[in-house]
Amino acid sequence: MSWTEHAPILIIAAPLLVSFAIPLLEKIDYRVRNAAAVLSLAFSVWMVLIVLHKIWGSGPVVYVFGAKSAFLPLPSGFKFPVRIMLEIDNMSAFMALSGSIAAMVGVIYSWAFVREEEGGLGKYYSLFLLMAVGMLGMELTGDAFNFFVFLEIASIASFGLIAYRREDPASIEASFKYMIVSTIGAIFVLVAIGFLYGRYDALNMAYIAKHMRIGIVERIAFVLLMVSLAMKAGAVPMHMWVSDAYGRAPAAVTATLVSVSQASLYGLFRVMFSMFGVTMNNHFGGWMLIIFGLLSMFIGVTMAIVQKDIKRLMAYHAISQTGYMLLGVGVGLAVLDNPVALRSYGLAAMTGGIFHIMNHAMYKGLLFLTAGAIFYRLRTFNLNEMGGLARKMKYTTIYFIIGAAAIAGLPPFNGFASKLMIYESVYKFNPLLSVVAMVVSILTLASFVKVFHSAFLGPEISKTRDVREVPKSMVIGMGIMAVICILFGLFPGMVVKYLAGPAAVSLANQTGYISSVIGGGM
Amino acid sequence: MKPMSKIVRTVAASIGWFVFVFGIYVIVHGHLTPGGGFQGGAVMATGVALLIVAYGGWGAERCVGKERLPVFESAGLLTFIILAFGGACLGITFFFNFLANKGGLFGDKLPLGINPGIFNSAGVIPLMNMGVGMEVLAGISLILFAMFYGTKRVREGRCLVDNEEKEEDV
Amino acid sequence: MKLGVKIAIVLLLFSFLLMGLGFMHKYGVPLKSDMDDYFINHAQKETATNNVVTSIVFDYRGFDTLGEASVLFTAVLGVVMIFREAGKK
Amino acid sequence: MWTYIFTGSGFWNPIWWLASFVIVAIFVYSFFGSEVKAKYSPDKVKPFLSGWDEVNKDAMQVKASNIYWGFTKAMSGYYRFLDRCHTGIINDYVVWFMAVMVITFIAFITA
Amino acid sequence: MFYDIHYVTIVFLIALGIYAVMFQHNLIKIAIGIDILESGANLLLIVLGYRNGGVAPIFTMAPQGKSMVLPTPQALTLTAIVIGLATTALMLSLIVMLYRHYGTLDTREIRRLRG
Repeated sequence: MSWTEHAPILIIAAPLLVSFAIPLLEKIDYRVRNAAAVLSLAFSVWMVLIVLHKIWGSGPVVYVFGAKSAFLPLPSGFKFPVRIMLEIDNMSAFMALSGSIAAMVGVIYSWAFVREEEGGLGKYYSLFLLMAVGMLGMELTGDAFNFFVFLEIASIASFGLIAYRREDPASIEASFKYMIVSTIGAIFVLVAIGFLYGRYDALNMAYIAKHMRIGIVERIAFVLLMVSLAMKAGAVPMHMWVSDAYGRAPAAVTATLVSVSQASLYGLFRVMFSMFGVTMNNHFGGWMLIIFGLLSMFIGVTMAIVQKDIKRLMAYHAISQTGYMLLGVGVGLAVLDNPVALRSYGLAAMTGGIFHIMNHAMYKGLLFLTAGAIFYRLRTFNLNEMGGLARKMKYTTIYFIIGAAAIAGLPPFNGFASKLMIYESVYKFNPLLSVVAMVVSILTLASFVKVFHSAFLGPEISKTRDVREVPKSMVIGMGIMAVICILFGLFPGMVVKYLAGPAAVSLANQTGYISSVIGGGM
Repeated sequence: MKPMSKIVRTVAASIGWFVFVFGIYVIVHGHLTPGGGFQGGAVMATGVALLIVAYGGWGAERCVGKERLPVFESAGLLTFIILAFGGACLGITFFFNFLANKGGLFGDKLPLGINPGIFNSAGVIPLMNMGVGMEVLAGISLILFAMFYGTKRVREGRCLVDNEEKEEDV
Repeated sequence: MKLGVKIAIVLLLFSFLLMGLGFMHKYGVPLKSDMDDYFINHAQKETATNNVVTSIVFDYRGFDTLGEASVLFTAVLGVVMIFREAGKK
Repeated sequence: MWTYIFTGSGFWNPIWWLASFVIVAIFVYSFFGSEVKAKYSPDKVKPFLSGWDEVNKDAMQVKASNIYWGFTKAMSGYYRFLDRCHTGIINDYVVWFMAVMVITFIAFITA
Repeated sequence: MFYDIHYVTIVFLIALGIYAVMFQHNLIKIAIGIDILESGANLLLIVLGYRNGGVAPIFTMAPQGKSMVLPTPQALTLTAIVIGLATTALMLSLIVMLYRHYGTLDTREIRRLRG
């Protein structure tokens, strides 16, 4: 076999290797360091595409570490997996694609955004790559404890990065608050994994899913996993850290942090669909997700309207958009045991929710990057001190309009396609949920009109008199995301057919996930 | 922190070597006895902590060589990950133990069951232990130095560019 | 009122976790031990290691250990970055 | 096929949308776009302030906190409740987390 | 349903950690609470892997005829301990910086970010 056999591990190992080598590369030249960081993440994107191509051809890819062959998950003559393995189906590859693109754009943007005189840049890039590694590892692994380890890598790297601007007391405070809440969540994940280990003597998710028999221990492990991962994904009412952390991290970090939270969201879906699935009470799980989703949508957007800090406002919108994903996928989970309903609207709802994940990573990343561009020139987040930037920063204005139109769900952009899928399929499940989703979308548009008005329109005020366009790398970074927003908006059929649709099908197909590791015989 | 009295410094200097040697022992016998890279590295890092307490930051820095620590740490980690890549480069899998049971370096076969242990066994595991031991020693020492100097730097106000606290009304 | 709610939360959490562990296997008698028996029986042959824990840490679950080493590296970077000297690269 | 998506109870095709948008725009422009253009003169762009002095540019911009003032005023009860929840104390963050966990436990064990 | 003192201890440690994080307003005490919580989780893993009369799973000079305890939880605990160490180190550095900025360790005064 060719070297592409090792593509699954190279997705994770290439950025990891570069991040370990950065303290040495930094001694050569800063350009070498930055280029290595960008190239390693670009390599990851390429490898994800190779793996995706392989999955389209021959189903889920399994990569076993340290075995004689990478594709034999079980030791010969035994019926249980003993080694760690990566298990990549359409859903994992979809998440990894969106995450690695976001991380690559973040590094490109950082080239000019984080300035040399701020210091500690080598550490910044190392941590950035480690955060991306943690995110990719969470999305690709098929082992429960390995998931915990990568969760911790992603979290600890983001604690460091949020506190990067330590002259600002609030950024340290945000980092500390995120750290406390996130560490407790991670410990509960570990406790739940311990419970499952005690019952089944296994750590492989597919093996646990196959042998799952519902008892009290499993129920408690399920609740621990569900609530902890929902907290990490930023569901209301456990969302307070999101607005702090997103609002205070450097913009390039925030754009990637959105994807890191989505990796937790992926973990939540993986646990609920592939590990517990229909053996657990899926109506309960589905309705929990729907309730989390409704609360997140509504409270997130109403909190966003009254903010005057531009990044904090966008952070509340991130919470609100997470609600759409939870709503769409939750409806799919609630009808998982009903094949007729699943086929008629459940899969469409899940596809919409999953499509929204990637759209959100792109447009919310773009919006955070534009907020960072404004901060780069004005050194403030306060909307009251801005005005008339549209004449000075043309590219940033155009990108902001694209991002705002996408997040508000205006027609030709990508946000509209996924939101429409969610509205129309959720309407068949319960019309009231759909109405709430539409109202939230209108409020989203309203609050972005406010941002656009106060930051970009209006007369040129004294503070913005000598503002120029941001440097080239920042424009390129924002441009990549804007182009993806437009392309996904114009060709949603392609995305649904090749990325989001298969991801929803593979998420709903629990036996397929299990049989790719254990083999067909149940 | 100022250096402590001469008695403490002498005792620390004489005990420090034992701590380091014991740490090395724990690391290199990781595949035979309880222990391994993490534990041995932590033991050696306690030696660094002892030196910091006895000699103060500057003295301990001169003993350990603080400038070399980041390089040491990266080297340990790179050893680890390149050994892991070794299996993939040979066309098998990432983390494949490509030295075990092959003869040569750490390649002796073990008798099954209870045995007194053969040092030259276990393939890449002892090498990985050493890499991880280097990383843990350097990493924990760096944390100790960073916290030791950092608290001092923070107290003296050398850590932050902008010292005035802007009180925003929220 | 608020204090009462907080105390109730802690007590309920305590009781739920205790209930969960009450249905766990009896201490010292694992319900199943397939995977661990495999490790104990095969570690010496497959990895030529006397210490089964080390063979798990560095061979069977080596990827976890890589992640763990990265976590320590991450923490070191974080601490050094937070305490970096101002105006110095 | 590239652009068509099925949305559960309908479909969406951005190219059709764009095409109809362009057609409507052309229509609108051809009917209403041919009005006589006003001639530019410096007097016309001067603000007429009934004899008052022109205010400072900084003060002319409507501040972000004042937009949607009516909305926030109408919803003030709701926002007071939200403000009480978002205390910003780390202990309360953990209390919310644990409270949700306990409620979910109760709901799930009894369900 | 049967309760061992080991299980009760684990849950007690976890609840104690949660208590510390929920009720204490001192940052250092919160850090201690999280460490207690981590100890509880580690103890859980170790306790789940014990086998009656078992010895450590190391073949070098092992006593004859004894069963061995399960080795996986020990490996997992090793990983979890290092992760706990990393978290604690970063948390303490953040506390130092917070004290520098706010001049206090009371959580009720460290609330610039709210609303």
